[in-house]
Amino acid sequence: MKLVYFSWVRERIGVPEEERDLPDSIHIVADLIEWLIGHGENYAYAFENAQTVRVAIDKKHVPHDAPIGNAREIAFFPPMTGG
Amino acid sequence: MKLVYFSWVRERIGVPEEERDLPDSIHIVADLIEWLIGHGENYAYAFENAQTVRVAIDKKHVPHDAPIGNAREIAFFPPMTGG
Amino acid sequence: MARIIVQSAAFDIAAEITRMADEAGTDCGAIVTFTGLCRSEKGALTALELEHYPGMAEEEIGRIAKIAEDRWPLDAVTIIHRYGKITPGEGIVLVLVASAHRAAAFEAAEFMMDYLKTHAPFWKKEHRTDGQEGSWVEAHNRDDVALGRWQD
Amino acid sequence: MARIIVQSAAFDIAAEITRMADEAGTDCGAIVTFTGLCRSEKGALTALELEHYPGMAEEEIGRIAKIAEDRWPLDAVTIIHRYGKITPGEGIVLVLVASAHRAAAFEAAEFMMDYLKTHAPFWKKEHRTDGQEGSWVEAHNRDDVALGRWQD
Repeated sequence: MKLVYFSWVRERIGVPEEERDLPDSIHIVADLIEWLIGHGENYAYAFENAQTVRVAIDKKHVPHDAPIGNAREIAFFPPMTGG
Repeated sequence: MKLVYFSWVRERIGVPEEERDLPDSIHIVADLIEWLIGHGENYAYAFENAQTVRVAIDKKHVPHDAPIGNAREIAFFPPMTGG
Repeated sequence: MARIIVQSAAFDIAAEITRMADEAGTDCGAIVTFTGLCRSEKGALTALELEHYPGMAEEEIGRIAKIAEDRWPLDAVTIIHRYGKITPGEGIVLVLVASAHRAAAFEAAEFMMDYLKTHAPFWKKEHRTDGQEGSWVEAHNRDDVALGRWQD
Repeated sequence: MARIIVQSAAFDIAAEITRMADEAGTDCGAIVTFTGLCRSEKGALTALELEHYPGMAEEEIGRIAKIAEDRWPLDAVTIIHRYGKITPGEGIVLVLVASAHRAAAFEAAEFMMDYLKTHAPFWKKEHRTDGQEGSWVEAHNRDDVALGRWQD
């Protein structure tokens, strides 16, 4: 699974993207965030206010309770400031 | 007094502008329109629906009951279609 | 102070935007432009001929710009209105508004256009492709309705 | 079909207006443009650096344009959004809308800007004149409020 990070989520985690093998216990986005937080302080810092972090599965916005299914790419980022 | 006409008011009256000496009996715009209508069919045609004709005194919009006072120039024209 | 121009020549939108960006400086966040174009009315028209009231046209447009500048926080306003013969696809009117805030820029531009439609002393005569005498474009009731939105 | 471009290079507003006028043809009565500019924040900033999510940025902008095209009678839509380092006074985003009707053009342009602010995957980092580490521009609650206006 390809995970990508943007803006201060990227800065806190320390890498723009990574490949991860996800355990079968991960069903929804919130499970993945919980699992990542267990991988180090950088992840804990990035997700310290997890509810503010936005998520996209295969480049489409999804809520935190969205099923991961056969996603190829999951992105985490702060609220957008386009325009 | 300088009278100026635009658009179909001008076409119906037949001249773009003219000088007129107004009698003392003319106090407000409506008096002037009434007086002009007496000057020929072209004026009667231009003011056949007098309430639709807009008026400006010295280049400022005024209602038909506006006093003429010391006006130098009075303009008559259809509703504007600017923009 | 708004930049108000009444002219028969075509206008240069790019030059006006550049000029406005320079004038508004580096704390202007938004520039909204409106360009009103001559329509062919599905091929029925060869041109519109705009008659205007010289002097009053500039005054009225300036008055409209002043109302907008008093109502919204604007950094710059430009209005250019053409007169004379204008062919389909050509610009008739150009409104530019610069502001730190996008909502103010949008609202002020739309407000000024609604006012210009009903208050600027211009009249449009149609020139028809079929050679018949064209008629004067009538004022639309919908333009008065549009204007009504801005009354408090 | 909207013209959607995500690029680091500056955009050419005049060329885009000309292109749109040509595309929209001679029955388009109105072109509204919105240009969002980088602000210096009273001299505090040397630049904004825009990070974006390649692929998703184009998709989201395309989706926003599609919603507008379904909602208003539009003749043409162009959205250009830049990424990378942008200095005060430079354009960040350009939205153009052509329509036979001015109200539709204004509303669609404002709608798309409100959506871009809150839905386009871009993030802005400040570069400060005082040399200190700049912060990421935070999303504004007022932008969510602005967006709320468009819900039925």
